[in-house]
Parts: sequence; structure tokens; C-alpha cells
Amino acid sequence: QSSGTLQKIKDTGTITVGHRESSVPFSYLDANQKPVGYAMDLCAKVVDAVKTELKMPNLQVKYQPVTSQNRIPLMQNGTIDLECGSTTNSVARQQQVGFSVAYFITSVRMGVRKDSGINDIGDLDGKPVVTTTGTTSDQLIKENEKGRTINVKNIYGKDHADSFLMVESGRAAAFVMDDILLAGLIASSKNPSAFEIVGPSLRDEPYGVMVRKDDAPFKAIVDKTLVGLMKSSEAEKLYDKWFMKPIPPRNVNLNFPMSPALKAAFENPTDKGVE
Amino acid sequence: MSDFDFSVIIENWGFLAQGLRYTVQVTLTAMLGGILIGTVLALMRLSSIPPLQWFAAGYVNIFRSVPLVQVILAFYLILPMVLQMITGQQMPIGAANSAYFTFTVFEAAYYSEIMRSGIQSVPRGQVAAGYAMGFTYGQTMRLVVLPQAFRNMLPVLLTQTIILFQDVSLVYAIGATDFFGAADKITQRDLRPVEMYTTVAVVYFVICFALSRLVKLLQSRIAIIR
Amino acid sequence: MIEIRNVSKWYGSFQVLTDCTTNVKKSEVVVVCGPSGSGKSTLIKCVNALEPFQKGSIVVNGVAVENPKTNLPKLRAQVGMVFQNFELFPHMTITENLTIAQIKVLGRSREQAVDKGLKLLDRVGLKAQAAKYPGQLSGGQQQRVAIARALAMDPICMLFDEPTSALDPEMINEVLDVMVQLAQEGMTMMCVTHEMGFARKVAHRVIFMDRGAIVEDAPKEEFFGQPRSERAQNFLAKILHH
Amino acid sequence: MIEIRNVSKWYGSFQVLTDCTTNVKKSEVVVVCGPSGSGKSTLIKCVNALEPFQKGSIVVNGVAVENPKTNLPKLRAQVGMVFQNFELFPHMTITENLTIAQIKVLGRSREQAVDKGLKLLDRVGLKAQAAKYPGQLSGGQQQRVAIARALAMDPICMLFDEPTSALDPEMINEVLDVMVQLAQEGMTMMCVTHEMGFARKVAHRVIFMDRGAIVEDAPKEEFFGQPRSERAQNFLAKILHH
Amino acid sequence: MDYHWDWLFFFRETDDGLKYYDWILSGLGWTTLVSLASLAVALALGSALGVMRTTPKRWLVAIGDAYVDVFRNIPLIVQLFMWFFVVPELVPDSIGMWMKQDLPYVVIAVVGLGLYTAARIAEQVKAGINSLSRGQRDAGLALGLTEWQTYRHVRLPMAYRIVLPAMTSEAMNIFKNSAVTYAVGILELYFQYKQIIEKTSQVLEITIVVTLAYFALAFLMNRLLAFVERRTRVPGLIVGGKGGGVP
Ligand SMILES: Nc1ncnc2c1ncn2[C@@H]1O[C@H](COP(=O)(O)OP(=O)(O)OP(=O)(O)O)[C@@H](O)[C@H]1O
Ligand SMILES: Nc1ncnc2c1ncn2[C@@H]1O[C@H](COP(=O)(O)OP(=O)(O)OP(=O)(O)O)[C@@H](O)[C@H]1O
Ligand SMILES: [Mg+2]
Ligand SMILES: [Mg+2]
Repeated sequence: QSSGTLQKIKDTGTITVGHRESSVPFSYLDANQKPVGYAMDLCAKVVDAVKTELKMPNLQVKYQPVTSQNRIPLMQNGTIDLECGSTTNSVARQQQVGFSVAYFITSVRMGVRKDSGINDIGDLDGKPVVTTTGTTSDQLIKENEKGRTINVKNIYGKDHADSFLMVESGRAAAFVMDDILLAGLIASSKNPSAFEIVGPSLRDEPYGVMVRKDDAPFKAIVDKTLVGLMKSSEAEKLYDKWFMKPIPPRNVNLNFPMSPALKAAFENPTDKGVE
Repeated sequence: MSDFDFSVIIENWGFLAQGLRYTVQVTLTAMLGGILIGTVLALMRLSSIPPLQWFAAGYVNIFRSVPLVQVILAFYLILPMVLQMITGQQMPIGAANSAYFTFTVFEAAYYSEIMRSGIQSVPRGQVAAGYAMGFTYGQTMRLVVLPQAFRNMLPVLLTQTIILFQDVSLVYAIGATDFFGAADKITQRDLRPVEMYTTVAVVYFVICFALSRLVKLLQSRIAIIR
Repeated sequence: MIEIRNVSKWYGSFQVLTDCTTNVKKSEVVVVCGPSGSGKSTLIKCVNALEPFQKGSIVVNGVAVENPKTNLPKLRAQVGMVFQNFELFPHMTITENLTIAQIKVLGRSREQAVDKGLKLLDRVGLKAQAAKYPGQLSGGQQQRVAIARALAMDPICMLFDEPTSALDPEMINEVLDVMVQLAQEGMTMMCVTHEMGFARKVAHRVIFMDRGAIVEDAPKEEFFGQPRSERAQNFLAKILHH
Repeated sequence: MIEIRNVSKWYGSFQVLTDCTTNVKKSEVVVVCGPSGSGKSTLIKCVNALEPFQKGSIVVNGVAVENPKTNLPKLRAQVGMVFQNFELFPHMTITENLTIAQIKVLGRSREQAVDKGLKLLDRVGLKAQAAKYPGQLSGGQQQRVAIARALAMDPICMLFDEPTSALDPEMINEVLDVMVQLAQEGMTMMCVTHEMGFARKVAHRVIFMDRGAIVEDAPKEEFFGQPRSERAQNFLAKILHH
Repeated sequence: MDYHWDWLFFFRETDDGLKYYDWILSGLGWTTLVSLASLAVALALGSALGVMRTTPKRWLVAIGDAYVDVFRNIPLIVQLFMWFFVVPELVPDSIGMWMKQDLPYVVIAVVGLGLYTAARIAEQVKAGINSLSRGQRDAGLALGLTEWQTYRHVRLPMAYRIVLPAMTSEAMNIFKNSAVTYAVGILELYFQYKQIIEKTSQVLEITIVVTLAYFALAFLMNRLLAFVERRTRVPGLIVGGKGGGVP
């Protein structure tokens, strides 16, 4: 089934893009319920490339919302051809699906209240730390404690808004999560100046565009497009648009400058997954 | 928390309303379809033909033992595969459409139990009277038993519908946007959970409360006939 | 008209009817009595095949009810039946109760059916109640409607199963009066009842059942004069004494 | 023993009892009859305050039941009551039915209570059924147990509400026999019933009610000989005729 | 469909040193604990409310009715959110702080789920009591039992028997409803389910296993209550259902 996706797109005359609905600023719904975001812009370029490749300028593009639970099965059963969200490229996932080169590198860090006095993982000893289902913060903390013995009380929010609310309401001292998500939450909160992101990166994770497994021809088009954007500094412009400027629907500004890790990734694009 | 910011509700009211409409549509579809299939299942269960009894009992017991979320997810993932096997081509049916099907099939199990006790609440003598008048089985059911069973169970059927209405929120598992899902998505994006949840609670309460008052009204209406 | 020949019936291993044989001729009125649980209801329900039986034969108007080829709905439509608990359809008005089977089974037009229904309702003295629901009538009135409903099908015979035993003492006579009138007009009737006054007045024969068997089957005069079996004597003594 | 003085009762705006006055002396047996819905059950339930009433007074053994200070459980324990549908407790064995109130209300020990219960069960001829559940007994047996249950509390008087009207004709006498015996032993009794045979045999007085009012209250001989009111005459004619 | 099946991943080690099946077992444990504890709360409170709604006292009926109206008409997940995030802000600060920092989350989950289910139990208990003939109460009172004693010895024992089938459904439901408590941070089965999907992406295997686990829990509860139903069946008495109906 190696030539699967391109063949399928050709046969059906449509390409289905899977997107998230609240992954700011990668892929989310704007005020008109249209999916927008950094990853969506990148994918639009991919779709253009597919049109050119197949010589089908009138290719129909369908959008399909996905969740973190169903995105992989939906990719596998053919509901979506391309997933543009904030999916970490991990070795475990590579058993099931394929990934493009990384278009973003996130770091797991801590979101805290400014008045909490927490600056480093050492300050977390004996405190409740929240994270969202799917991430094991205590494990990351253990890996990074560097000889110190830190005991934290782990609590879990059902989603990022819940977890953030735990920090906001004082249930948790810190929210251990991808820094870009923390930045988005802080920017959207009622009082952005009350929170900050602190501490070292506990782990770096690459985000990739998800495609079907072992579909080299299609993945090649995706990679070629993305690498082209990165080399031509067009990716940088898109980054600027979504991370450094006010974005819809509420015109908040994430003010999240490009990290050295991402710069490096743009220089040397790779589709290596994290362990 | 004293500084409630309800602007987020107003800005996104269109999206919420759209979600509410979807919730209502799924509820109505699953109610009508579920009662229809449920009645057939109830008749099968009460029939004297063992294979029909087994089928109906199995259907009801399996669906009643599995969490709805899992069923929603499983149907969403598996249904396209089944369709593909039948038609030979990939047929993604979409989250929104899958929910109509799943809820109808799932709720049928619950409605069937209600209809079964409704049918059993009709005295045996009524069936005998129907037959004695020369009615066939079908006529006895259609003209005598089911209208009474339905009337007796109307409040319970509606109560189940209230539960169904609330359960539609579980379609978040497949990413369809019902009322709750819309609220949740806006919450994740704009981060006003307290305001959003309060609004959601009020809207659900008002609708379900109105429905449960309707149940009471119907109960007293029916009491006159008896 | 109704021939019951060696009918036996079991519920599982429990025998409810044992080798019952009797015969109801046209225009004859037969009263069936006996202790509770003796199988009276069961026997009478066998006549229009509301209960199946395993042995013997019942022939109604020339048709064997146990024959799998018999068109039961058609047969039942010809046999009127009145139940202890009336069994009017509570969700229909009195008029609908009287017309639904005429329309759905006999295929009469709605006008014909209503016409017939109202005539019979008048006959049982309830024309004024036509638009009410059964729940709005007293027990005696409901039972009279039930009789009218059966008559509306122009039955060739009528079966009654303790038609007065669910009624208040005062209302029993309302119903018995209608039944006496029917008997006097020559309707063939098979009637389970403990109203010995009624039996004395109109029955031609009395059947006494005990434990599923027909113990006595005698002309009225003989039965009340001197029942042969001791069981029947005891029974009569008990229900006549108070 | 039981004095009912000008009792009136309303359900909302509907008057169920209108100015009822009567008196039951020690060892007297009073039968209450009247058409359905005339308020017989309501009146008898007022006597042990199962129904509240808005006007008048009822004094039982010197205690006014409508007085808010009256200890109702204690009063009710002294007044035995038997219901139309027996109302045995279906989830308790016969023995438990007979002992629960003795233990919980009178504070008797379990042995005492069982002893007393079995004695009474023997008296109504049901000692063998002590370990069964009510659902396993016939109606007549159940009603006899219900009488025994009431007697177990050593009541000073007994109220009966149509104790035989839910029974099969054959079983009525089992129950009436027990009641006749009780009456002959000098128990004070107030008894709603249509069994005129029973009334003739043991009643001292008969009360006839119609539409919530006591229309006749006369010694038995007078009532059966020549009821004063036309309504009572009609009623008697109807229920005695068949 | 090019799905990569791997049933053995359950025996693989996770990053906290346990195996994935340990996660599932621990989730199963929490699910059972939360469900049974909530069921106990719901039965106690629901019975009390159900009884209140059948008394002749108007104000007791009103309280019971209002409770049922509120707790039945708001989705469980919203109620849990309210208990978790909103209620601590509405009470005095010291209590609020205690609720946030010292009160174990499982207590909030049990209270939330228990109070929600209590509304349904209250409906059933009320229906059960009302389905008894009024004569049963009268008979109890006539023997001198107090109003409370007639509930305790006469009406409730029968009412429970009558509504046991309906309660069985509710008891089965509570396992499924307990899945929502992951929203207040309980590490029960559904939480582990999501967690494992995030970690391993073996969606189908884990979905099958977890679905079967829920099925097994509900089924066990069903058998248990069927046993109770058999044990408490009153000889000679037909309670509803069975036997009626269509030939
Ligand atoms: N569905 C059934 N299954 C098993 N036994 C039954 C069933 N229906 C009736 N019986 C039994 O059959 C016997 C005869 O019942 P039937 O109703 O004919 O008696 P009956 O003479 O009409 O009594 P009654 O005067 O109480 O109406 C009884 O012993 C009864 O228990
Ligand atoms: N809870 C109630 N609410 C309103 N009306 C009632 C209520 N209970 C009884 N009634 C009415 O009060 C009247 C008297 O009822 P009651 O039961 O005392 O009559 P009865 O003489 O015992 O009749 P029966 O012979 O049918 O038992 C009837 O008209 C009845 O409809
Ligand atoms: Mg019978
Ligand atoms: Mg009465």
C-alpha cells in the first residue's frame, strides 16, 4: 500500500486534513469556527504541493476535527490523509503512523504564579504539581533532579484548561507542560502578568505532521514542502505571524520567540522521534 | 473568581447554539429511532420464540454493560471498516453522522427495557380480550397493548430521554461538536472555564428541568384516563 | 353449537383439565360452577382457543378450534366473551371500544359500526356515556359495556367468566338483568358464575367442576334438587348458606 | 367505648363525611353498610385516626383521637383493625406478621410474642402455616391470619372493613365463622360488611350510610324489619334479592 | 487498515518502572473504590430523600423534590467541575483552602458521583414506596407502629424488593459514570486508558481491554444483585414483571 495516499487522493478527488480544535496556535478554531493556525498554514502549502504533483488544481480539501485519542485510528482507517496539529513525533507512535520532519520543538517546563517564588525544580519539593493526562511529570522531574531528592505530589487535570485552573486557584504550585502550551494558556488567562514559565527544559519534543505509515511517496512530498519552507525563511515568517503577533480570535499575543532548538531544527530538518 | 468574564459566552454564542442544535437533533433522532427499535426488541424478548428472546436479551445486556463513551468510539472507528468491507471502498462517515447511528442503537437497549415493562404492565386480560374480539397478534399489539404500554411508560421514556440528552455530551470522545463539546472547545482555546461551566450548567438545567416538568404534567394527564 | 370432547390440558406437569366432555346446544344456557382453581376459567378459555389444550377436541359451530388450520381470529369474532375484570380498553372511549373490532375485524364502515354500537349501548342503558372513557364509569356500567362490545360482533354464542364477581354488591343486579334478558332472547351462553339466583332463573344445565374434571353435568332442576356428588353438595351448601 | 360525635371530613372541597354521630358500647357489635363511596371506610378509619377529620370528635376508651396530644400509636395498638385486602406484610412469615407489633409496640419478648401468636393462630385453625409467607396462603386463610394479628395486640375493640369482599365465595364462611365466634365472646366490634347473614346473626345494631351521612342507625330487628328511609329500603332490596 | 497490533505491550515496562498492566489494575482498583463508595453514599442519601418524598410533610417533600430536580438535571461532569473548582471559592477562605489542599480528591469524586446518583436512587425508592398499597401503611399504623417503624419494617423492605431490578441498572451504571471522575484527577480506569493511549498509541488493544474490564465490573454487579434478588425473594409472592405480558 506504499503508493496509497496519493492514489486515494487521486481516486476520490479529495484530500482530508485532520485538525485540532483548540491547540493554540497550531491548529484551532477561529471566531467563525474555521480551523486556523501555524500548522494549518504549513499544511495548506503541503496541499498546494499535492495539487501540483497530481496536476489537480481543483482538488477538494476537506477538514476533519480530531482529538488526541482518535487521531491515530482515523489516520489508519483512511478518514484523514494528513494531520496538522500538535502531535509529538515519538518512537512509540512511529509503530502506528509516519511523521514529517519537525516543524516545531517544544520544551517541557513549569508554569507558575509569579508570587509563588518557584524558579527551579528544587523549589517543588513537597508541593503539589499538576499535569495533564498523558504526561508523567514526576518521571521528568526525577530524571532532572541531578542528585537532589525531590518529592512532589502529582495531580492531574483532565485537559490543559483544567490544569491551568489548578495553578490559578492555588490547588497546584506548578503546571509541568510543553512551554508553548503554557505560553498560550498564560496569554489567554485573565491576568497574564501573574504567571510565568520557569525552570530548565525537562525534555524537548518535536512536533510533526502525521501521515500514514510506510507511505514514502506521500511523506516525501510533505517533507519536501516543509523543508523548502524552512530553507526559504517562509517558515520563519509564518512563525512570526502566529507566535509573535496578536492572533485571532481574541488578539492575544503569545510573544514566544523562536527557541535555539527550533532554529537548529530549521537548519537541519529531521524526522527523528523522541523516545 | 469574583471577576466573571462572560464576554466569552457572548462572543461565541453562535458556536454554542450550533452545538445545542446538534445535541437536540441527536437526542430526537435517537429517541424516535431508539423507541422504535426498542419496541421491536421488547416484543422479541417477550415472544415465545427462543432465538428471538436470546437475541433481544443479548443485545440489551451487552449494550447496558458497556460505557457509552467506549461504544461511541468503537462504532466511530469500526463502522467505516465494516462499510468498507461491504462496499469495497473507503467510506469515512464522519463523527457527526456516526453519533446519530450510535446513539440510536445504544438507546434502543434502554428504551427496550422500558417498553418491556410497559407491555408487562398491561394486564394479561387485555391481551385475552383483544384476541377474543377476533384481533390478530399484530392488531392486539398495535391497537390494545402498545398504546397502553406507551402511555403507562411515557414518563419513564421521557426521563430516559433527559438522560440521553445529557449523554450526548459524550460525543466529545470522537470530536463531534455538541453543546458541551462546543463549550469545551471554547474553554480550551479562550480559557474561561468557570464562566463556561456555569453557563453550561444553567442551560442544561433549564432544558432538562422543563422536560421533567413536562413529565409531571403528562403523568397527571394520564391519571385521568385510568 | 359447542362440543367439548375429552379435553385435557397441562401446565408443565400440572394437569388443569382432565378429560372434560360436554355439549352446549343452540339457545342453551349452561352455568359452570365449582371451587376456585378447579379449571372453570381455563375450560371456558379453551372454547375460543385463548388457551391451547393438549388432548381432545372442541368444535364450535362445526369448526375444530384445535386444528392448526382454523382461522382463529375469525372464529373468535363469532364467539363473544365477557371477562371478570371487564377488560375494556382503557385508552379508548366507550364508542371506540364498541366499534374498533367491528371495523378492524368485520370490516364494517365507521358509520355502520357506530350505529350498531350506539344501539347496543342503548340496550344496556348507557347511551349517555358513549363519549366517556372506561375509567369514568362504575364497575357495573363497565361490565354492561363489555357485554355490548361482545354483542356488537353479532356472536353466535357468548362466554362469560365470573362477570359479576368483581362488582360491588349493589351493581351485580344491573349486570345480571342484562344477562337474563339475553338468555331469554335465546342466546347460546356458557357462563361461569356463582350467582345461583341467576342459574335458577335462566340456566338449562349446570356443570360442576372440581380439580379440572367435570364432576356433575345435570339439568338445573336435578342439580339444585339433589346433586349426585358429595363435593357438589358441600359446595352448594357453602355458597348458599350465608 | 367508641363515641363518634358530629364528625365531618372533607377532601379538598369534597365532603366525604357529614356530621356523623353514633356510639358503640362495650361488647356491642355494630354493622355498617351502605352503597359504595358512601364513606363507610372513611368513617371507620377515622376511629383509629388513620384518616384525620376536620370537625367533630371521636372518643375511644375515654381518649379523644383528634387531640394532637394523644399518643396515636398507643391508641391504635388497643384498636384492632382488619382490612378488605388483608394487608398482611408479604415479606414476613406468618409468625413474624403476628409478632412484630407485639415486640416493637408492646415491648413483649420474642418468646412471649411467639407464644401468643401461635395460640391465636391455633384458634383460627392455622397453626400449621406458621412458617409460611402470606403469598402461600389462600385469601380466606390470609384474612384469618389478619384477624389473629389484630387479636395478638389484646385490643379492646375491633374494626372490620369489608373483611370478606375480596374472598372467593367458598372462603367467606371460614372468615365469618371466626368473626361470629369473636362476637359471641363479647368483643366490641364495628364492622363494615354487606354480609347480611352475619348481621342478622350477631349484630346488635346496623348503621346505614349514604353520601357521607348516617341515614339509619337502628337495632338489627328494626333495620331488617322495616328500614325507615327509602334509600335503605332500596339498598336492602338490591343486595338481598339475588 | 494498516494497524500495528501489539498485545504484548501490556507487559512492557513504563517509565515509572511498573508494567502497563499494573496501570490497568491500579485503575481498576480506583474505579471499584470510587464506584462502591459512591454507591454507598447514593443508597443512604437516596433512600432518605426517597422516604422524605413520600411523607405527608409538605416541606420534606419539597426539599426532596428540589434536590432531585437540581441533581438530575445537570450533567455529571459539570457537577464534578462545580464541586472541584467552584464550591471552594464560594465557601469561607479557610474552608476553601482546606478543600483545595488537604481534602483528598477521591472524597470530592465520591461526593460528586454519590450525590448525582442519589437523585436517581431517590426516584426509585419513591416509586417503590408508592407502588405499595396504601393499606400496607394503614395496617402498620393500625397495629400501633409509628410512622418511622412502618417505613423501617413494612414499607421499605418491600419497596427495595420491588425496585431492585431498577437499582441493579443504576448500580451497573455507576461503574460507567465513575469514568467521569478522571476529570477531578482520580487515577481510575478511564484515566489510565487515556494515559496509555498517549504513551503507546495502541488504541485498539487498550480500548478492547478497558471495555471488557468495564463490562466485567458491570456484569459482576449484575450477578451480585441477581443473587441478592434471589435471596430476598418472598415465597409465594410475584413482584412485578415476570409472568405478566404477552403470550
Ligand atoms: N399460567 C398458568 N401456569 C400454571 N398454572 C396455572 C396457570 N393459569 C392457571 N393455572 C392453574 O390452573 C388451575 C385452574 O385455574 P383456573 O383459573 O381455570 O381456575 P378457576 O376455576 O377459574 O378458578 P377461580 O374461581 O379462582 O377463577 C389453578 O390451579 C391455577 O393455579
Ligand atoms: N384520598 C382521597 N381523595 C379524594 N377523595 C377520596 C379519597 N379517598 C376517598 N375519597 C372519596 O371519599 C368517598 C368515600 O370513600 P370511602 O372509601 O369511605 O367509601 P366506602 O363507603 O368505603 O366505599 P366502598 O364500599 O367502595 O369501599 C368516595 O366518594 C371516595 O371517592
Ligand atoms: Mg377463574
Ligand atoms: Mg370501603
